[in-house]
Formats: sequence, C-alpha cells, structure tokens
Amino acid sequence: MSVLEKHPDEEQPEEHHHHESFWTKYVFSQDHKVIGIQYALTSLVFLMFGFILMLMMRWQLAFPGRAIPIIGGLLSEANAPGGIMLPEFYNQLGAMHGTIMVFMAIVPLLVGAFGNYVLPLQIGAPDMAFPKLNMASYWVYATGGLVMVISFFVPGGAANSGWTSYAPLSVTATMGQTFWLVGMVFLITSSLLGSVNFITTTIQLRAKGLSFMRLPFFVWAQLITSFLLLLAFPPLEAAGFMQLLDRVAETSFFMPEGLVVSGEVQPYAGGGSPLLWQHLFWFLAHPEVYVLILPAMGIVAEVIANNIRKPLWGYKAMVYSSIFLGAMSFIVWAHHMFMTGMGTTISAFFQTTTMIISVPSVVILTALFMSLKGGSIRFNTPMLFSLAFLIMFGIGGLTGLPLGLSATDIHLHDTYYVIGHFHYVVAPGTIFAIFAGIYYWFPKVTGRRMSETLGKIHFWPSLFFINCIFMPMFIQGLAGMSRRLYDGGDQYAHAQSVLGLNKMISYSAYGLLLAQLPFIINFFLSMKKGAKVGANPWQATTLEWVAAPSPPVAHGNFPEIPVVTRGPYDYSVPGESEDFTPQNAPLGQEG
Amino acid sequence: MEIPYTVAERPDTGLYNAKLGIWLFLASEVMLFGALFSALILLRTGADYWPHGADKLNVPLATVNTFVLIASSVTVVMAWASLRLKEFGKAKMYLWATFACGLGFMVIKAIEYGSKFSHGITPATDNFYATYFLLTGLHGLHVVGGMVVFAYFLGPGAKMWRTEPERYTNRIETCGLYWHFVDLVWIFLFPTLYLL
Amino acid sequence: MAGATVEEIKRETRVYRNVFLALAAFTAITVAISYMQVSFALALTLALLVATIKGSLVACYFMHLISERKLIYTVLLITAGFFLVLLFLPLGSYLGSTGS
Amino acid sequence: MTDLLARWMPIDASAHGAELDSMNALVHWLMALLFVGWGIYFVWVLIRYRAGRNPQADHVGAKSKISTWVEISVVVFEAVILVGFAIPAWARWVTPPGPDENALTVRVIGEQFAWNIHYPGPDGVFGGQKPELMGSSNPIGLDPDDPTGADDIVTINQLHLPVNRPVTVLLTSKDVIHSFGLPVLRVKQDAIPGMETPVHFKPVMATPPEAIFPACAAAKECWEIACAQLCGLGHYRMRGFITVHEPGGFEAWLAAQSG
Ligand code: HEA
Ligand code: HEA
Ligand code: CUA
Ligand SMILES: [Cu+2]
Repeated sequence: MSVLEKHPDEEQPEEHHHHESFWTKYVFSQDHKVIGIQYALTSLVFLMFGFILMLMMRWQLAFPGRAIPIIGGLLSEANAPGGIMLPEFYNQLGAMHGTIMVFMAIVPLLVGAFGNYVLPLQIGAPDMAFPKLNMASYWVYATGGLVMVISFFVPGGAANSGWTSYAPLSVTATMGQTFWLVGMVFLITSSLLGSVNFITTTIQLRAKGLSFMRLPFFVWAQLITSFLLLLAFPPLEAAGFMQLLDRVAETSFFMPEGLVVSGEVQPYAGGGSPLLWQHLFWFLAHPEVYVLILPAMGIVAEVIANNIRKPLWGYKAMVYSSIFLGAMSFIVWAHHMFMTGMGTTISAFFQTTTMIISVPSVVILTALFMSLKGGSIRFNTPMLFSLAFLIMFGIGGLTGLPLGLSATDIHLHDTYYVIGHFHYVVAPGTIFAIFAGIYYWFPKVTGRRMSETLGKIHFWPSLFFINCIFMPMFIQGLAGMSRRLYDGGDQYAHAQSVLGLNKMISYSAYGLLLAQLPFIINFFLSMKKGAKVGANPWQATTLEWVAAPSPPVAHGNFPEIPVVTRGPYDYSVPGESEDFTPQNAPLGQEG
Repeated sequence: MEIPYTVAERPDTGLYNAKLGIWLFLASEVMLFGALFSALILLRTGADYWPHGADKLNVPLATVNTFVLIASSVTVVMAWASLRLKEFGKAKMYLWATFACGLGFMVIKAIEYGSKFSHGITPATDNFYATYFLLTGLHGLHVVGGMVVFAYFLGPGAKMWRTEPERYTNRIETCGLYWHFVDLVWIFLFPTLYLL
Repeated sequence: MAGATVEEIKRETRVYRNVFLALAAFTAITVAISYMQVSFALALTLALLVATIKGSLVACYFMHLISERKLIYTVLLITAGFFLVLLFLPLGSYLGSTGS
Repeated sequence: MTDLLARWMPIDASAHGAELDSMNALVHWLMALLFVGWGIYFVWVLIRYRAGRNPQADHVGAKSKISTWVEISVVVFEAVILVGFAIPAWARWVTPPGPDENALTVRVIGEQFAWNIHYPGPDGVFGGQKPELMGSSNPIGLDPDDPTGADDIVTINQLHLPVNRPVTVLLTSKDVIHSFGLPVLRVKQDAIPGMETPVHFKPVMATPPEAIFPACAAAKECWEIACAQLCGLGHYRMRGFITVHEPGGFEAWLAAQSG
C-alpha cells in the first residue's frame, strides 16, 4: 500500500520516454482516463443544454403565448418572434430535449464517462483493449453531437417529430430531420465501437484472480449494458438508413399509398408501413431504457456497498437478475405500441413479458434495500444521492406497471403519466446516480475531494424540486392531459382542473436549475481547491481505490499489476483489523 | 504498461483481443442486416403484389458475382494459411487476388445498377427495388470497406510483417473473418432478392 | 490454432479448396432450382436450405467456427436468439394487428 | 383507491370504462402497498443502522426470508392481474359488437389538424374515396361518381353518437399518425395512414347540456376528442367534440344533417 500513499505528483513514472504533445495528451488521447474525462465534460455540457431547452419549454407550458424572459430576445425571429415561442419551435425543443438527454447526455455520461474511466481500473487493466477505437468512439460521438447542434441552424430548424421520429411525420418533416438521422448514425456508430471495446476489455483484461463472480457490480452492469448497445443499436441504424432514403430518395419503406399532406397527394409509390419504423425504433429504444438504468444501478451499488461498510446482500441474485433483465429487454418493446391496434394474442404476449421484466428490477432493488440492514451507514453526499435513487427509481418503476397492462394503458398512453413515469427513472433516478458517481469518483480522478457542505446544499433542494416537477405529472396524466402539447393543455376542457400544476412544475424546474449552482461551483472549485486525498479516501475495497493512486498513473493506471484474491465487497470481515479488506489483499494476511 | 493479449491468447478464454472484438462486431452486423431482412419480410408479407426477383433482376450477373465473392473468400483463408506457413510472398499474392475479386464484384454491381438507372429504375420505383438497392447497396459498402482494409495491409500496413509477424497474421485472420461475413451475407441476399 | 504444424495447415488448405468447390456447386444448384417452376413455398424452402448449407460451410470452415472457443459460441448463440426475435416478432405483431 | 384516482380522472361515460378504472385502481393499490411497505422499512433501517448508532457493521447482514416472500407475492399479484383482468379486458376491448346489437359504424379520418367524421347516411353504405379529390371543400375525398356516397354525412370535429348503442369507429388518417383519444369514454387508438383500425365502445351516458358544443366552450366542460400522438405543429389544437345524444336525439340530428 505504501506506494499509493505518496503524493500523486511524485507518482508520474518517468518510464515514458517519448514526449507527448498537448494534442496527443489531451485531445487525441488514447488513454481511457483522458477519454473518460472528455466524455464527461462533453456530456455534462449536453446535459445542461438539454435542461435549458426544457426550461424554455416549461416557460411556454406555464405561460402559453407569453414572451420568454431573459433569453427570449436571443432566439431567432423564425422560432420565437418577439420572444414568443412558435409551435414549430416547441416541437423542435421537445424532440431535441429527448434526443440530447438520452443519446448525448445520459448514455455518454454513464457509459462513455463512468464506464471508460472506472471499468478498466476496477478490473485491474492498464487500459481499454483497443485504445485507438476508444479514441475514435469519442470523436464519432462528438461529431454526431455537432451535427445535432448544427441542425438548430438549418432552414426549418432542428428535428421536430419527437425523439421517436415516427413516420410519416418525420419523413415529411423539415431538413432538421435529415440532420437528426445523420447525427443518430454517428451516435450509434460511436456506441457500437464503445461496446465492442467494453466487452472485450472486461472479458480479456481482467486482472489475475478476478473471476466473473468477483467483479464489482458496476462492471457487470457495464458489461450487460454493452451487450444491449451492441445488439439493439444496429436495427435503429438500419431503420435510420431507411428513413433517410425515404426522405432523400423518395422510397416508401414507411410510407403507405395515397397520403395527402396539406391537400397535396404525396409522390410516394406506397406499400410501406409506418408500423415498421415503430417496431425497429422500439426494438432499440426499449433496451435503451435499460442502458439508462443498469449502469446507474451499478454506480449506486458501489456507493451503497462502500457506505454501509458491509457486503452487498444477494450479490449473485443481482447479477443474475441483471443478465435476465438484459435478455428480456429485447422482447418487450411493443408495450410502447399497444394503441397501434393490437390483437389479443400479441398484446397478451407483450404484457406478459413486460410484467416478467419488472421482476428482476424488483429483485435488484430488494437486494439493495436488504443490504442496508446490519450496516453502519454513513450519510455522505454520494450516499444521499444513492439512497434517493432507490426511492425515485422505485416510484418510476412502479408507475411502469399500469402502463404495462394494455387495458390500463388505454387511458394513460401518451399522457403526462408516461412523462412522469419515465422521468422518475431517468431524472431523479439516473441523474441522481450520476451525481452520486461524480461525488464518489471525483477524488480518484482529480486527487481532491468535493465539498460535503456544498454537496448537501446541492442534494436537498434538488430532491425537493425534482419531485415537485414530476409528481404532479401523474395527476395531469390521470386527468387525461396529452403530452407534447404546445400550450400545455390550455384549450382542453379535461385539462382545466390540472392546468394550474403547469405553473408549479415550471417554477420547480427553475428551482432545480438554481439548485444546480452549488454543484457547478463545487465541481470547478474542488478541482483547484478541494482537500487533497490519498489513494483511498472512502476506505473502499475495489481495485481502483486500493491498487492505483489518485489520480491513477497516466499510462497503465497501476504502479504494479494487481492480483485479486477475493470478492469485491469484503467490508467488516470478522477478525480483520480494518473494516475493509482490499480486493487484492494477500490471502491470510490482515488488510 | 502494455496491454496484454494483443498477440498471445489469454489462457482462460483462448482468444486474443482482436479475435473477440471482431466477432462482437460481426454480432452487431448480424443485427444490422437482420433488421433489413426483417423489414423485407414485413414489407413483402404486407404487399398486395411483389415481383419475382428473377423477372426483374439480372440473375446471370449475380451468379457470376456469387462465384467471385466465394472465390475471394477462399483466397483470404489461403493468404492467412500462407502467413502461418511464413510464406509472405504467397500471402501477398492471395491478398491481391482477394482485392481484385472485391473490385470485380463492385464493377459487376456497377454494371447492374447502371442498367437499372438507365431504364429509369430507382429505389423510389417501388418497395421491391427499394429493398433491393438498400440491401445490395449496404452490402456493397461493406465490400468497399473490406477492400480499403486489404489495400492498407498490402501497402503501409505490410511493414508489420517484418516487426511483428504474428500480429500481422492475426490481423489478416480478423480481416478475413469480416470478409467471410460479407460473403455470408451475400449468400443469403442472392436467393432472397434474385431468386424468390 | 497458433500451434498448428505445417502438415496440419497444409491439410486445412485442402479443406478450403473442397469447401470452395462445394460452394460453387451449391450456387449452381440454387440457380438451377430457381429456373424450375415450383410453388413459392417450396422454392423458398429450397433456396433457404441451400443458402443455410452454404452459409454454414463458410462459417464452419472459412471462419473456422468448427474449432472455435466456447466464448465465441456463447456470443453467437445470444446473437442468434435476438436475431430470430428481430426477424419474426415484428412480423408477428404486424399480422396480429386489429387494423388492416 | 378508485375514489382517489377518480378525483383526478375525467368522468367516465362508457360501458367498459368502469372495469378499466377499477383495474387501474387495483394496480395502484399494489404500488401503494409496496411503496409504503418498503418506505417504512427504509426509514427504519436508515435510523436504526446509521453509523452513529451502529458503528460496527455486520458482515453477514439480513437473514430474513421476508424479501423472498415479498418478491413472490409481487409475482403472484402480477400474474393474477394479468390473467384474471388485463388480458380478458383487452380481449373484450378488441371484440366487435355482435350482429344483433345494432351497432353504429362511423368512420373517422384524421388529418393535420382536424377530425373528419364520416356517417354512411340512410343507405348505411360508405361512399368511395379518392385521395386526389381531397381538399378543403371535400375533406375526405368523397367520389361524386359513387352513388352510395350521395347521402353520406361528413362533419368536421363533431362526433355525434347515440347513448346506449354500441359504436364501431373505423379509424384511419390521411397524412400522418394521429391518436383518437376520448378521455371521457376511456378510448384511445392510433389513427394510422394506410390502415383502417376498428375501435369498439358504448357510451352509456348522454352528454349533459352544459357540456354540449358550443355552449360547453364557455363553461370549459366539453366532451372532447384529444389528439394524443404528436402530428405536427398543430397537434396541440387538434381537438374535436363529442355529443352523446339522449334516445331519439341522434336520429333527429342525422335527419337534420341530411335534410
Ligand atoms: C431508465 C428508463 C426506464 C426504465 C427503467 C423503465 C422501466 C419500466 N417501464 Fe418505462 N419508459 C421509459 C423509460 C424507462 N422505463 C421511457 C423513456 C418511456 C417513454 C418513451 C416515450 O414514449 O417517449 C417509457 C414508457 C413505458 C411504457 C409505454 C407507455 C406508453 O407510451 O403508453 C411502458 C408500458 O409498458 C413502460 C413500462 C415499464 C416497466 C414495466 C418498467 C419496469 O422495468 C419497471 C420495474 C421496476 C419496478 C416494478 C420497481 C420495483 C421497486 C420496488 C418493488 C420497490 C418499491 C419501493 C419503494 C419505492 C420504496 N414504460
Ligand atoms: C434521459 C433522459 C431525460 C432526462 C434526464 C430528462 C430530464 C428532464 N425532462 Fe425530459 N424528456 C425526455 C428525456 C429526458 N428528460 C424524453 C425522451 C422526452 C420525450 C420527448 C418527446 O416528446 O419526444 C422528454 C420530455 C419532457 C417533457 C414533456 C414535453 C412534452 O411532452 O411536451 C417535459 C416536461 O416538463 C420534460 C421535463 C424534463 C425536466 C424538467 C428534466 C430535468 O430533470 C432536467 C434536470 C437536469 C439537470 C438537473 C441537469 C443539470 C446539469 C448539470 C448539473 C450540468 C453541470 C455542468 C457542468 C458541471 C459542466 N421532459
Ligand atoms: Cu393529430 Cu396530434
Ligand atoms: Cu419500454
């Protein structure tokens, strides 16, 4: 352990003779740690961007037809004359909020940033198996992101057909949709490169002694996620090509005969099926939602194990459940399509698989709940976010049940109930897990700790506001208020009773924005001013803490290659002097 | 610190990294083409009328192309076998043959496409042609991609044979796996599009 | 495979040549079948059968799957499962739709 | 729970709605039960095992089998609700009314951004349509050469139905996908171009006078058709109105339309 206690600056090994330029070191780096940081910063910016798009929408929803304050004047005349948002613009914002959040913020954060940085460290690998591919995957992602951002400035603006891009609306939409498709092809390609790398790394580069059942749960989560990305993304890529052809070459993959748009008969030869797009889209997009949640569960499991000072309860059950979850996620997709006209047999099939897939989530959550018992629970910031995750994910998951039964979905489909359901899993769920992960691994990345005080000032208001945003949405949904309404349901009689909630939600969203200030300050301040830490400030057991300094060695991560002797969470082992036994502690010797 | 198992096999999995990597990549390719085949099945089942491929497409040309492609598959494995026998010259010859086959395939494809376009037939004509152009076009892109890679390993990439012959051999093996997969896709494309 | 002897490799190359001949023969067979006037169902079955045989030959010998590691089989088996789902479940749902 | 949810839900004027609502309530019961159960446990465990009170963690941890029982009961509950309620309810939902039930058939054609309602008229046969004829004066492109279409009635955004008589709506769209949502009748079905999808339901309550268009607009009490699927910039205003007539009223309305 002594090598690790030295100050990180002295730790940089001199064995690397070739001089690295700024470009190869920070921009076109092949070091997984640098790439991880690149991913993190880029996707955090996109997270903020996606949030800002939503804040503009929330203004319009609360005060339909009123000029947007502060930034309204900056918007172009074509989108918001006099600062008043047009419906076309609202739809662009909606589609891009969904797309940016899912594909350019959350997945890159969970997989690109956390996966890239932490996974090789946790398995004792010097780097990813294919460093060049890793670099390529970041730059392809960045290109895709750039294409999406540029799309806001093309004639007609960005894509405006929802993140789901249902044909024929998307096929007949403005040029932004073409950019969306091209951007998606880049983002998908990036994910494919990444997933090949992650799986190969996990399987091939595990340290000696690190058998599969000794992998930290986080690594399992990343491994299964990578399989989902690998196998579910290509169909959307194929569908993207088809939609691109429908748009630019007038093919009719998704276009039926005799369409009349705005009084004009469309030139398509016909014979296509709008439902085909939906099948291919949801074939990806349902596994995709587990891509959003599995790594989040992985982060939370690490943080919880560390802060209860005891092993996770039911680790094996969690692993098997995750595998089962991953496999099942490929055969539930049509629960998004119950209202497209489904016969009894097919709907029964998809309802049944949907109910079945809820069981592994219940098992994983139960295991985490049961883990708490008998622990010695520390309430630091990462732990607070993780504990909140459990409850928030619980609410989001439970509200998936009435949606999963086709008969109850009749009333709830495409209402704010659905918006409430999935935001509970992705926003207070996944985003909270991401916050937990940032607070937890920040010391490893920078060698400095983030402020606990600011962390708590970040946590409590965030928890409060985010619930004030999404809880009322269930009520709006029960009232039957549709989603994607430019005026927030203003003209519908059945929405009148819940219209007031729109204002409350929007105010809470601005509150949530303010609640992020302590985080942003903390984040940048701690990089320079945070308290310096040694290798293992949390007294954790997994390899990234016990075998590598903070930050890890620039090339190769570890001063010496670790050899693993035990499972990932040997906390409070009876008879040991410390309450944590490193994964690489020699057998039969005290940690 | 070097990344382990770039050349040697990891004892417990019996694989070197790139081998696993390429198979994973091919798995994703299976799903990519799978989606297109799925679309073809769905569109064809839902269509009122779907032409018989042989009536619309040039079967003799496609048959020739099938031979060209399976010939190219055998030349790649021969190249790999030659490398394992340390016969670099022979391997180079086989790789050139593979490249030539790829080129031949694309030339024939271009002739096929050209005759369609000259008759005013485009992907927009109907869904039969739309699926035909999309599937063969995407497949053609894969062929071109393979050719680029072979060109690289015949040109600048060939230097590696002198420094790390084993690694070079592995690289040809993985490229070969990809190339066989492209061949395999064609083996299914050919009957489904041209013969049924 | 790394430890194969010269003899073994030579034997492999002969297998490659035979596989090539078989593939050529099967190609001729499919084309021949397509010129026979048979029902669509039979034509489909035969075409797919021959394609599957050819595909298996390529996969087993050229891609030497026949002597590959367990791990690769696992990956491919998983993929094959999802591939079948992707191929037929959308169609099943489409046909099971109440609309027309 | 039914009452609790009903506080927020619109009134229900359909024959099948009560079943759906009570099923929804049942599911919410399960959710509430799990949430409250785990929630109480959660608070207790955090207080009981906080580091301050329990400085030494127990390596083994929980030994009880309770979690297994919870999991099993969740599975059993889901299975029961699925087999006992959800699947049969769906089967009834997609089953057309019997021939002796004297069902009314109406076609509904969505377009950006309106609902075209097509009644077959006294002859009971829908006239043919041609896409190229569709325009503002002939929204659904009725073919003037088709004699069966002469008596057809086409309204825009006004769906009139008789009370207590089954209805089959044949749903389609001219352009993009819309969704035919009737919150007060617990109906929702996508209108997909190129497809005709039947929807079956039965209104069992006549629209109260103050909720009939146009009087309802002032009172904000209309019975509405709400487009539920994003269909373009006017999606938010693709709103129609339902009038369920007292016995006899529907026939009178029809007669007034053809006259
Ligand atoms: C991370 C993302 C994520 C996750 C994990 C889930 C999880 C689930 N989702 Fe969700 N879903 C989405 C993201 C997600 N979903 C998105 C983005 C959409 C909308 C897309 C769009 O249309 O734009 C959607 C839409 C959606 C629909 C379509 C609705 C409609 O359009 O009409 C359905 C229907 O079946 C559904 C079901 C489910 C189910 C059954 C689960 C299950 O896996 C949930 C299982 C979990 C549990 C059952 C919780 C268990 C917890 C406990 C037992 C403990 C409880 C204790 C306490 C709370 C203290 N989801
Ligand atoms: C992962 C996915 C994700 C996430 C995280 C979010 C987050 C949020 N979403 Fe979104 N949303 C979607 C995915 C997501 N959403 C999708 C798919 C749709 C459907 C789109 C469609 O209709 O097609 C949708 C639609 C949607 C709607 C419905 C619009 C409509 O139907 O018309 C609303 C309405 O309020 C909404 C609100 C919000 C809010 C308030 C948040 C908030 O929770 C956001 C909170 C964000 C933060 C707290 C970020 C803070 C940022 C930082 C801290 C960065 C700091 C930076 C540095 C340090 C460098 N979303
Ligand atoms: Cu029509 Cu939304
Ligand atoms: Cu889903």
